[in-house]
Amino acid sequence: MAEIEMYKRSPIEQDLFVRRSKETMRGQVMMFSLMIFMTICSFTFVVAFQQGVEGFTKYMVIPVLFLFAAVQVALQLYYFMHMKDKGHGVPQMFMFTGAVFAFLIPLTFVTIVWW
Amino acid sequence: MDLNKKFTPETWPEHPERATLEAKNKFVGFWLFLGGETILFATLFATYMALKNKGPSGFGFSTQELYQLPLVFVMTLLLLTSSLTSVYAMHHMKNYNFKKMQLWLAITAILGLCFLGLEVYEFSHYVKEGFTFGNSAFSSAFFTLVGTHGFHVAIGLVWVTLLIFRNAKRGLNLYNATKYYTFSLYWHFIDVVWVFIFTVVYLMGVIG
Amino acid sequence: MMKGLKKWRLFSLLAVLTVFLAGCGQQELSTLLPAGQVGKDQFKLLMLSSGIMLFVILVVVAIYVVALIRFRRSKLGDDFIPEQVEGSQKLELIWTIIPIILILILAVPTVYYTYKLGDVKAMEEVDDNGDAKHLVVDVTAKLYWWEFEYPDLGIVTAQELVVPTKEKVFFNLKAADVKHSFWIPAIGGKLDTNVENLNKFYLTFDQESEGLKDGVFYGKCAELCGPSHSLMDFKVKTLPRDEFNAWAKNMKATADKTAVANEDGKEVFEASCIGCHATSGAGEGGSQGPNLAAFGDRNRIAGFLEHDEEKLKEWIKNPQKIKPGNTMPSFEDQLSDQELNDLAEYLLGLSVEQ
Amino acid sequence: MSSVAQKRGFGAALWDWMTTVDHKKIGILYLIGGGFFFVVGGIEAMIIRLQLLKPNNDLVSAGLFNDLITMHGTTMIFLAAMPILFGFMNYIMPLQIGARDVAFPFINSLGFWMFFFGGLFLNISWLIGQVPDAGWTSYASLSLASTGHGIDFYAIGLQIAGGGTLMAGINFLVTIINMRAPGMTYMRMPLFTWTTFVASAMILFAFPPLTVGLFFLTFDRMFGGNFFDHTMGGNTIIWEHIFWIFGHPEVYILILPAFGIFSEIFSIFSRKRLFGYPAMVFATVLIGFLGFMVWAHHMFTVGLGPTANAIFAVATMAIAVPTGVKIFNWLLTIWGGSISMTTPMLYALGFIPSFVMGGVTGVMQGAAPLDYQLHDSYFIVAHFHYVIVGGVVLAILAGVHLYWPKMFGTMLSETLGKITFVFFFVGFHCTFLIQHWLGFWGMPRRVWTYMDGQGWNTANLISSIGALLMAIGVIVLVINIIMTTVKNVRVGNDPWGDGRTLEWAIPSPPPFYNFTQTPLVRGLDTVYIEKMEGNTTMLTPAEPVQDIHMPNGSIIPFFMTFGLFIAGFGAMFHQETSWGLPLLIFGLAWIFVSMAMRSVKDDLGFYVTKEEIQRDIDNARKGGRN
Ligand code: HEA
Ligand code: HEA
Ligand code: HEC
Ligand code: CUA
Ligand SMILES: [Cu+2]
Repeated sequence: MAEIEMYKRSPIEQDLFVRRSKETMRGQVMMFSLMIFMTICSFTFVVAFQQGVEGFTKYMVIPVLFLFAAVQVALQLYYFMHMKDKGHGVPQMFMFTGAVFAFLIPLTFVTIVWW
Repeated sequence: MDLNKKFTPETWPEHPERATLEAKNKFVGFWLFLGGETILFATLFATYMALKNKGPSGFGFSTQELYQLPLVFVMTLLLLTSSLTSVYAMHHMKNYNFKKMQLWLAITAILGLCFLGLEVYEFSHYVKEGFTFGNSAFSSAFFTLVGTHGFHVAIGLVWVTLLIFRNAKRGLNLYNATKYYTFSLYWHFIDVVWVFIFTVVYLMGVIG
Repeated sequence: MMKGLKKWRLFSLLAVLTVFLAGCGQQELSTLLPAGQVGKDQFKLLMLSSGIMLFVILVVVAIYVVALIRFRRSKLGDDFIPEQVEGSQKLELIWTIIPIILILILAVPTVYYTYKLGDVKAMEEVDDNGDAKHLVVDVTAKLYWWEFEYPDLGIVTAQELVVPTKEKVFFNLKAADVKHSFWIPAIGGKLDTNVENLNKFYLTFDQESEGLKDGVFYGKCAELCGPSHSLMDFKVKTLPRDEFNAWAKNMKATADKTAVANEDGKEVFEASCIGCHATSGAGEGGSQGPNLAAFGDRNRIAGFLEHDEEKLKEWIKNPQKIKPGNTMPSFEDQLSDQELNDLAEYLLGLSVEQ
Repeated sequence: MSSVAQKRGFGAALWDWMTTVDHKKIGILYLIGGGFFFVVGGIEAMIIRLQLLKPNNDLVSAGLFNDLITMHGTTMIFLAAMPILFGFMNYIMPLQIGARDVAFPFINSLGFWMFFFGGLFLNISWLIGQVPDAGWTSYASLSLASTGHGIDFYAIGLQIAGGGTLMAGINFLVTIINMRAPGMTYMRMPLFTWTTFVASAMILFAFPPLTVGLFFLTFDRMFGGNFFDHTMGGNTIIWEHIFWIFGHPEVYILILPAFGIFSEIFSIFSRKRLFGYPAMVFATVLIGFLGFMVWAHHMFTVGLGPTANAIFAVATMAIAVPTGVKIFNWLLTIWGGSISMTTPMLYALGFIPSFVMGGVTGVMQGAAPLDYQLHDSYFIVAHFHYVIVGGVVLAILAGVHLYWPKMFGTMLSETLGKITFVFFFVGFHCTFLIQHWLGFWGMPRRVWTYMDGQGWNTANLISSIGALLMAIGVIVLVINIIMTTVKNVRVGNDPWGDGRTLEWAIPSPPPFYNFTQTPLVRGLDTVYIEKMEGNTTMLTPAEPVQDIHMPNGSIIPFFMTFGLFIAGFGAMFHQETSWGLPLLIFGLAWIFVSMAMRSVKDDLGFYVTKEEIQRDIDNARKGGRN
């Protein structure tokens, strides 16, 4: 294997690099807050449903739960795991395919294992 | 590849986790592995959903009575937070700040350990109530699904501990940067699975 | 050339046809000689799909043979370098579209028959008196025998299914131990008997079994269920409706039948066998061994043995040797020869037909 | 290399093979292991056919017969066909893309040993006399009811072998994604590489469900689980779904590499570029994807209801379209070519009608209402042997003849090769064609014996005779291999004279680092392009001669797998013996220690120096190597 070449960033480049990475980090924290928020919402909705609060029916809560879960997963994958970044074409393709099958399998199990 | 090559924050590559061919291989390979894990958990989830609340005649447990949301909520917060701390660790890894990275990883591990402790507590609580692995199809499916997740957490803990100690003296290099990075991917993936567990198993379980 | 090809085609078609006709198998168990609406529907599908498939094979083989004749290196010379063709969109479109059309031709009847054969709504229909309109049979598959219960008639048989001809007969299928599968090849396709749910379907029997080689249609277990899976045969007797009604009445009457072929045999039977085997055809299913009320009328013992005294005695002596893994214990050491003889006579005398 | 090994003696050579991480050696190991199990499975098949030779036969007992069919199916699919294909993938694919090794040499070796020990584990059941007997599908109600440890061997053995397969799959994927030589774009990859890629992707998604299913089975049988016990709320249909979610993709995992081998052969021996290459690639990917959408066609008679049956029926039939595209593209490849009737080409030509016949019967089974008649009858047996033997096994035999000179530097006898072909091909049709009619005539599959008087006697006799012919064919092949090895006539880089892809541009067998210089790929069939331009080395290098980095060998994969093997026995006997549980724990600890050893000891590989390589190049120029 050829050795990788060392490239020394100039002070300005380094500065930019650090600033960018800080910004990215700030974005991550934002996403984290969003995730926490959604988690709290999910739990609250379910508790509300339990308490019989008006409006919180099964048909309202369940889709919302799944929506939040899906968004959270997307955030984890795209932000925390950097799937949105360049050089992630292969991971994206395989995770997508995986997700399609992962959706199908439970779907068939709940529809055709129960007659 | 030379382990002893010394870097400075200025010479540290922008994507240390995939700077060499070996690293790229590990990086892609690990993602593929996660793709396979997705299907593994999907099958476990599917089975759980099909067997939920199924037991022998006169079976006395149901998801509604069994699960305790406060505990699950705390566990969720712990794991989610540990996800953020590992993001911090990777942030410092990319900035070639070894000490801070190790620190954040240690925090991640501690949070993970707390999570695992609560899970062990939860399981032992169920067992005490008589809800054991062998008492119904439901319990088998539940313990297998949630237990497999817990097992993954445990593996992650061992992995990160080994990484922290093994490299404590050596510092960051292009050989172990990938290892740290794949660990963080793994850890996030565990979190992804947990998001579905608390939604599908616990919250949906409570709704019924 | 063209003429030769045509002749060859005609010849091969004829050859295939003769193979088909000579190869239809035996009336009592061949899917190629269907004796019921379900089987006939499936046979139609078989003919349609075979036609399509034969066409596909012929096209492929035709191209293939011509290519082989024309483009051999021995003919073209060793130095010949063919043109490096990349492909042809037109051709590729053709062989995408034609198969799609063929598939569609097959898919439409497939879907139609899937729904048609899966339609069991009529099962629950009742007439004005609240009686079921159609005959329903509950089939329970066990290691390695079949129990047939007629819930509306209050009778039970085993090993031999008796049904009226020319009407829909509905089936409830389940397994008592491990999974089996219920298949009467000449009448129509199979359905599994699962352990955890009831499967429902219907069959029609268009032909009376009277004239067949053994006087019955053959039924098979089509799911591996243990060592004696291959011996888990059953027989189907089809009768015109009025004869069926008479049979059902006689079955019901076995409950208080007094005529016995051998009194001693009856005693032995009541001492050793009654725990598992009933001799009355009235009642419900669920017993440990096959109902023997109509045993004398069967043409097989345990589904596959010759129906004679010798085999019967052999069976009672050591059923495990004959049908490994079945649940009937051996009586070799318990019963004397005399007792066996009595028993056999008694059993062979159990009949509803005389 | 080989001369060095000889000098070092047997022990050292053995050690060399046990620790090797060279993809070529591992490929050969796969071929040997798979070949061994093919003979085992073949002998089981012969006994099956002998038992069914005549009605009421009692050559084997009913229980033993079930053991035989189960082990025949399991062995052939998991331990023979797949590993042999892996052998080719391992050996050929990196050469085709111009790589020095696979992405994870260590894991490659681990994968092989897991397959091997898993297979060993499964077959040890014969020694203990408690053999899996619930069919290769092991449907849950029967597999839970089965007594003894037979099914335990199945569950644990397949778990170990399956783990190895999954690793191999990921390894091939990463190799193809990351290690292609410069210029080797995706749309320039040889078709065998493409099919390896898609088959590996299918492995990645199909094997985790199998893993889960086998764990459920293990739990239910050995650790008090209740997944499939309906009295405890379990559901046996779940097993059927999980098995076929894995099982159907599995059959395409088998056939796709076979398609790849044939694509190479058609192109080489017609001296023609593959017709419609992009369509071939697209069809391969589409088959891979659709392969996951049709599993319930194995369950039409389970009672899923008309809607599910209809959907899966139509989805199943759809697969005929991309497969047809492939068939016609092959036909058009030979059309207008210059067909040379070598042994590999004979197999390829035999494959086309055989596979089409098997494929179209598959579509017939896909018509759900018709499948109600055909399911679990001999028609099914006929179908899948037509696609498997007529597709996969013919491809394997073709591949053996095609790549033998590349792997061992000596050519198998063409005459004996053709004799093998004739026996095998005639025997194959003789065995399985007639079974279609047996199915129509009402003969269920998996029957130990059959009564006289059902009209099945002659057909079964014919079928058994055919099996005998196949066996003769295989024996001739074995003789061929022995004779060839003894004679050992060396051949050059491109023994067939018409090689088109990179593997034919390097010595036979290739040096352990494969390419002296990483080649530059200038198009599809790059070696053919070079040849046409009169380049005698058949390669354009992409880099100067320089040091080559190679991985170190390691015994740890062998050790780790051995730990698994031990743990397997522990798990199996933990209920009735006192030593079971300790053994299980010991085995797991063993694995853990091996793993820790691996992760603590950095494996940085070694360098082959520029000078050594230059020496090899010079030697080759002088004709020393050829
Ligand atoms: C290599 C393995 C392999 C391959 C490639 C296939 C290919 C196919 N198989 Fe097969 N199959 C098995 C191995 C394989 N199968 C095995 C092992 C079993 C039994 C398992 C068990 O129960 O033990 C089985 C069982 C099986 C069943 C279940 C039967 C039952 O148990 O009831 C079905 C049902 O739909 C089926 C369908 C198909 C179809 C539609 C294809 C298609 O992919 C075929 C496509 C190919 C063609 C159609 C030919 C070429 C196409 C053309 C020339 C174009 C024009 C064609 C038309 C318009 C039709 N297979
Ligand atoms: C890759 C898969 C594969 C392959 C290659 C084969 C190959 C063969 N199979 Fe197959 N078979 C299956 C997969 C396969 N099979 C599966 C999955 C099942 C279903 C199991 C189940 O129901 O659960 C099955 C079931 C099955 C049955 C049905 C059993 C039943 O339902 O009761 C039969 C019966 O004829 C059969 C026959 C054969 C024959 C004759 C061959 C022949 O092609 C074999 C040819 C090979 C040889 C003949 C080897 C010859 C070698 C020697 C004789 C030794 C010589 C050695 C030296 C000189 C050293 N097989
Ligand atoms: C433990 C239960 C049990 C006992 C006791 C038992 N049997 Fe059976 N018997 C069975 C079962 C189960 C079968 C079905 C076996 C099969 O076909 O696989 C059977 C089958 C038969 C058959 C064949 C039935 C048919 O439909 O063809 C006859 C005849 C028979 N038993 C006679 C007897 C006699 C006589 C005795 C007493 C001496 C007896 N059995 C005692 C369980 C029992
Ligand atoms: Cu019952 Cu096979
Ligand atoms: Cu399939």
